[in-house]
Amino acid sequence: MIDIVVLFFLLGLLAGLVRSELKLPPALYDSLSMVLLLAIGLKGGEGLAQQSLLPLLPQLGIVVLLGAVQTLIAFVVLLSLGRFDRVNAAAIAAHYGSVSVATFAVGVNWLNARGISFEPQLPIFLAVMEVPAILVGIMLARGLGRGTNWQLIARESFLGKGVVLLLGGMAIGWIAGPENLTPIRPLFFDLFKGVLAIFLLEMGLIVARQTSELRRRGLFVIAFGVIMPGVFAVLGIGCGIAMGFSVGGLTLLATLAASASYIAVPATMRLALPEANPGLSLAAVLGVTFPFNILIGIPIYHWLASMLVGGNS
Amino acid sequence: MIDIVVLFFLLGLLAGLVRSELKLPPALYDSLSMVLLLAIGLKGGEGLAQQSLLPLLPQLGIVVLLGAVQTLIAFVVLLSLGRFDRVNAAAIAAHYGSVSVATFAVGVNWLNARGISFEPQLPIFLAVMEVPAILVGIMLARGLGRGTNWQLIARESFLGKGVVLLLGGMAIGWIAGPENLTPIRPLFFDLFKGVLAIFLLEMGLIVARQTSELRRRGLFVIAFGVIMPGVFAVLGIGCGIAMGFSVGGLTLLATLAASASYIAVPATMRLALPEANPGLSLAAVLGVTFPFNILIGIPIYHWLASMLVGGNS
Amino acid sequence: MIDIVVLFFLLGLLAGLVRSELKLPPALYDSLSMVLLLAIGLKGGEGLAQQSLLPLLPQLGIVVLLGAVQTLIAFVVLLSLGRFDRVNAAAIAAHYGSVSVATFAVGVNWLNARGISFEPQLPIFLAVMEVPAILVGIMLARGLGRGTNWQLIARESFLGKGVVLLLGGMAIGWIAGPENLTPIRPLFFDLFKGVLAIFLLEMGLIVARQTSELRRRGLFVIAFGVIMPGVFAVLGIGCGIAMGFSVGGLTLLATLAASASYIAVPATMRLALPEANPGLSLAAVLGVTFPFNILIGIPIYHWLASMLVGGNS
Amino acid sequence: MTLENKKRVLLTLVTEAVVEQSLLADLDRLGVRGYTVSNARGRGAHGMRDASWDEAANIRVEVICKRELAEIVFAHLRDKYYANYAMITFLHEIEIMRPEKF
Amino acid sequence: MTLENKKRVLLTLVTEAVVEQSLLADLDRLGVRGYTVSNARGRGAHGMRDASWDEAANIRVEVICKRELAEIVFAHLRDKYYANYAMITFLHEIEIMRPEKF
Amino acid sequence: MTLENKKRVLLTLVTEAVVEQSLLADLDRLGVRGYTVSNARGRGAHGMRDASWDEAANIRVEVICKRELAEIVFAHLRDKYYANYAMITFLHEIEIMRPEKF
Ligand SMILES: Nc1ncnc2c1ncn2[C@@H]1O[C@H](COP(=O)(O)O)[C@@H](O)[C@H]1O
Ligand SMILES: Nc1ncnc2c1ncn2[C@@H]1O[C@H](COP(=O)(O)O)[C@@H](O)[C@H]1O
Ligand SMILES: Nc1ncnc2c1ncn2[C@@H]1O[C@H](COP(=O)(O)O)[C@@H](O)[C@H]1O
Ligand code: NA
Ligand code: NA
Ligand code: NA
Repeated sequence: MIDIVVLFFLLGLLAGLVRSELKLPPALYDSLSMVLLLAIGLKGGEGLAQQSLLPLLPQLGIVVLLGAVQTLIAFVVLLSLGRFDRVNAAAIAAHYGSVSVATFAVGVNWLNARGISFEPQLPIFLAVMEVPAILVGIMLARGLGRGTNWQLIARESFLGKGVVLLLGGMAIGWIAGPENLTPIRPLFFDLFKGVLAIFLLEMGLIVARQTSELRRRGLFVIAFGVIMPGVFAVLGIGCGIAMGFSVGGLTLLATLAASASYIAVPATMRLALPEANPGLSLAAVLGVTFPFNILIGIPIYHWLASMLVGGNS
Repeated sequence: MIDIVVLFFLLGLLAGLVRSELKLPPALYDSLSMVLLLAIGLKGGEGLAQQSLLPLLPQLGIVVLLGAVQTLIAFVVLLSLGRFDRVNAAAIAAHYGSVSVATFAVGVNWLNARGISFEPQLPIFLAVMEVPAILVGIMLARGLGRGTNWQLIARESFLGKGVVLLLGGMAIGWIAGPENLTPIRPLFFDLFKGVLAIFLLEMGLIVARQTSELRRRGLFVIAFGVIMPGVFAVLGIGCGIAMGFSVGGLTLLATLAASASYIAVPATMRLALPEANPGLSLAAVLGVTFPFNILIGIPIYHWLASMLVGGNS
Repeated sequence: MIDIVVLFFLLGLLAGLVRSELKLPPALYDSLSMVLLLAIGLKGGEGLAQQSLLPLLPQLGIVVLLGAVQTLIAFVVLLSLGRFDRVNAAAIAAHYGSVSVATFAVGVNWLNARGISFEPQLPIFLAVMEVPAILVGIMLARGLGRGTNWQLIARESFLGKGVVLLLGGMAIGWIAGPENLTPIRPLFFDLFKGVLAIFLLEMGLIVARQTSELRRRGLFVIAFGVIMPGVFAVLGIGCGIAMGFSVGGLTLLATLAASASYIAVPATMRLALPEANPGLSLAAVLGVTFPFNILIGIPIYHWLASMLVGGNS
Repeated sequence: MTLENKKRVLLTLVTEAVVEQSLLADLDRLGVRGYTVSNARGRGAHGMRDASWDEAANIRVEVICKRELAEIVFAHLRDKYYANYAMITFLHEIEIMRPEKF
Repeated sequence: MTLENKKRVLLTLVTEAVVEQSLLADLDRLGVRGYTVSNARGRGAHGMRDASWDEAANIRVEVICKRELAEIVFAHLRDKYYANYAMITFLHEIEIMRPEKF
Repeated sequence: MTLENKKRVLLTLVTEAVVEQSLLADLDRLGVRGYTVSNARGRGAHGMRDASWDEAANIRVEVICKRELAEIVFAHLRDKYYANYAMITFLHEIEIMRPEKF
């Protein structure tokens, strides 16, 4: 059975495609995404409180590298096979080297629904992997330093809403520990799936808006948006195996690697690489990769992970 | 005892009448109404999943007819007794032939609070009955086809927010079935009454704004706004008996018939019949009929239904 | 352990101080504050339903007097020690004579988390103590009647959002009684702490904005913002002892007295005493007193109350 | 330094939010190259419209174009909307930089 | 086709949101026939007002009227608000269509 | 009673919300004394920007200043933003009351 939260995504998509009047208040979308980010962070922090943090450092190095390598690969593919100009190739590559919170949340939900556990540091990876792709992307387009306002970019990247809420939630969860989280559990944990459902309804509406752009862009963008995540998922599983992760952790890391950013990266690229066409990246990321990942990708990545590690927990 | 959610309505009404500073953010109102629509739909779909859909088709025919007939009756009354001009009579009639989600939600809550069950297809009726009155109303004012942008009207009617969320929710509830709904129950079902309470607080504020208009309109509007719903409730119960409904189902169908639209219809009429005075319809619908239904009407309709069918479940 | 909701405040504060991009939609802030006010009111009304209301009247007189006396004391201190001009002294004094809902909510949460009960009339005090300081403050600045639009001020004070929701919630809780509140408990009571947590996150962001103003204002404002609440807390405990309150009630009344308004009073003062500098009051209230109370003040007030009354419940 | 600015007119209208879609479609059809819309509230001959809910909300629409086109738009608005909708329209001359855009 | 447009002035003011009620009541009293209000933020002599919360929000008010009335309004705003509130005011001529409305 | 009004120009620009911070910093640097910002949506050469999400939102910025400064701002906007961002700019003369403010 398809997960119920994904049904909400399909409802939004359908409503958008038939051009219904359905619109969610932007304040609701922002509020829901805030609750999701905090909830993911709190949950992760709660888990981390029960283990030592030291082994995490090398792991963070690995996922930072993973994000950078993904950006490079995507750049080369877009430049050579896609025949994009340097700046557009770099901008799109940065989206794919980075990550998507919504995709991650659907992955978490998919595992939870099946009772599959995962390593608590995954939310940290989510926060950490947002940034390196942005920096690599800008360097690929501009080279080092020339005319780039690095200070602005650093602020946008490290102090963006997503990073602050995720890491802040983790810190709170870590400091408080499981017991002290009890009073806020009804809001952040019990409502998580309902919140995710409404959030995905809106995502469906947003994705539907990409179709006209997508139609203009032709086959390459569609192929890229499907195949690239597949490749990156395998890379992600590879890294996860190197870190000794469980099947759940491998699935989520694959999902992270396969996901592409549609919030932090577009906003930063618009300022850092204004000549890049934002419609191009969003058509690929939202129009192809996001739906692919949540509809088909995640189960495949899980199946792959189970194959490679054996066992299904 | 008066239901607690109705106390919130009275609080809003009072706050509005004394011109307090109380205002709810419009985004909150929109968000709450979205949750209510989805919840009602999900609940209905869950029920439908447990029965065959075929017998529904003739029932849909009956309620579509019910909406059309209501519009006709109201039109004749307004034209002859009310001495309204053709266009205003048609516009107001369309409001009364259509339905109100808020009234329906209060009815659902009233039955739930008393442990009275009702047929799961009622939410479909709610979605279906929104539209026919609009079409009949426009035809009454304009005749067939002359200068009416039917395409625009169709879009406004069939793809409006209310219809999409109700039917979408039903589809999801139907596909998912009771068990798969569990994870989103805390948001959509456990919070239902709290959400309805805050929603009705805002409704109270909105109703309070109608009083000055109402004062100007005199007795006929008030009488019409109270008597017409009573008549329609009886019509609704008649239809319900023809379909073999339980007392709960009869009560809700009476409530639907008695209720008058204050969202979908006003917006469509403003475009389709711009000469009609929107203040007039809203004064009757919001200033009289809505409060009458939720304060007095629903218990009366239930009493009537019990009388006519015997038994109280 | 520091309370978890306070951790959210610190997260917001930190995010604001490092100038992160984090911003909450204003509609969310308004919605959360509405839920908090209603929840506090409902809880209080529920408690009142179980006791006689008559003994309350003299208590209300006492707390009205308390608010007025606090305003006078603050005024004299600001005029003599702080060397503020008459109007600014009066305006700031009015903030401190009035009360803060957010501080009260943190106090309620602090007591709940420790299983300490308190008198159900405290929320009434919260509503009642908002107003007298405003009137006294205006009179201190202007004398009686000269050129003040008292009608406008009365509306702003008595029909403000906070008062209406608190008293309205209490009325509903009182009329409905514990049993009838059950259906709305999941929203108003189970989510209370989660709602408070997100609300305090935003408060942290708001407080962070006061730092530059604060730096300009120097030491007196900081000292005033810390010492004045301490003094008022003792006054509050005194009044509470006179009314025979429990330790929980004393703690909350001390918290109320120590708290300073940052919503109702600033808005009214801007209209009633336009020459007063609003930045000055807000720097003291938000930049100093609010964080002091929720981080350090409340535990101290509780300790004081336990010392004076003996026992710790 | 003096930039060479060209003249156009800025046509502004304030009307009921409910007609937004229909109005913008009209503008497109009349050949307008662009427009800017923002939310508004206000008071006028049709009473207070305080945006407290959808029915009572206004929009404020601005169109930069040549005077001839503005007069066509004006005439269309007069014929289609003046009688039944809360609406005001006005225009004035402005200086623009990229004449090919407007 | 040329429409016969008449001249009026458009008076615009930007000020603190907190005075909205009081300001609009003043406009009514001074005999203004209508006004349009929208939310705004900005910077000026009173520092940054970024609408991050109610106290820091601005409104932008537009009034179309005859020049004589505009000057009366101007004078009133100057006397009542300039000293203590963040406020700017300006005006310019516009062409309107239905002179009886303004 | 006639108030003595002075002339200034009002420079208005509509552009993508994403550049707000960067644009306002530029205005500060160019010596502008104040500005007013409001949210907007619209259509133009860069297609429909309906504010349905952050990437598709516009802002409308107004600056009152002397003509010379306005031309400097115009030139800066042209050089930095015209090529890659959805943006329109225009200006017209206005009458103001407190010349020291602008
Ligand atoms: N004199 C005026 N000055 C500025 N705005 C106005 C004026 N009259 C009307 N408006 C605006 O135009 C809308 C419709 O006007 P009306 O059709 O006169 O009700 C009002 O709700 C106001 O927002
Ligand atoms: N030169 C200017 N151009 C445009 N808007 C301005 C200007 N100066 C001030 N404003 C607006 O008017 C408000 C109040 O101005 P002030 O009283 O100078 O602080 C500011 O918050 C801005 O929104
Ligand atoms: N002719 C016009 N009249 C009014 N606003 C316009 C016009 N053209 C463009 N705009 C506004 O300026 C924004 C950017 O324009 P553009 O760069 O042409 O896409 C649009 O999204 C509109 O909000
Ligand atoms: Na990725
Ligand atoms: Na009906
Ligand atoms: Na106080």
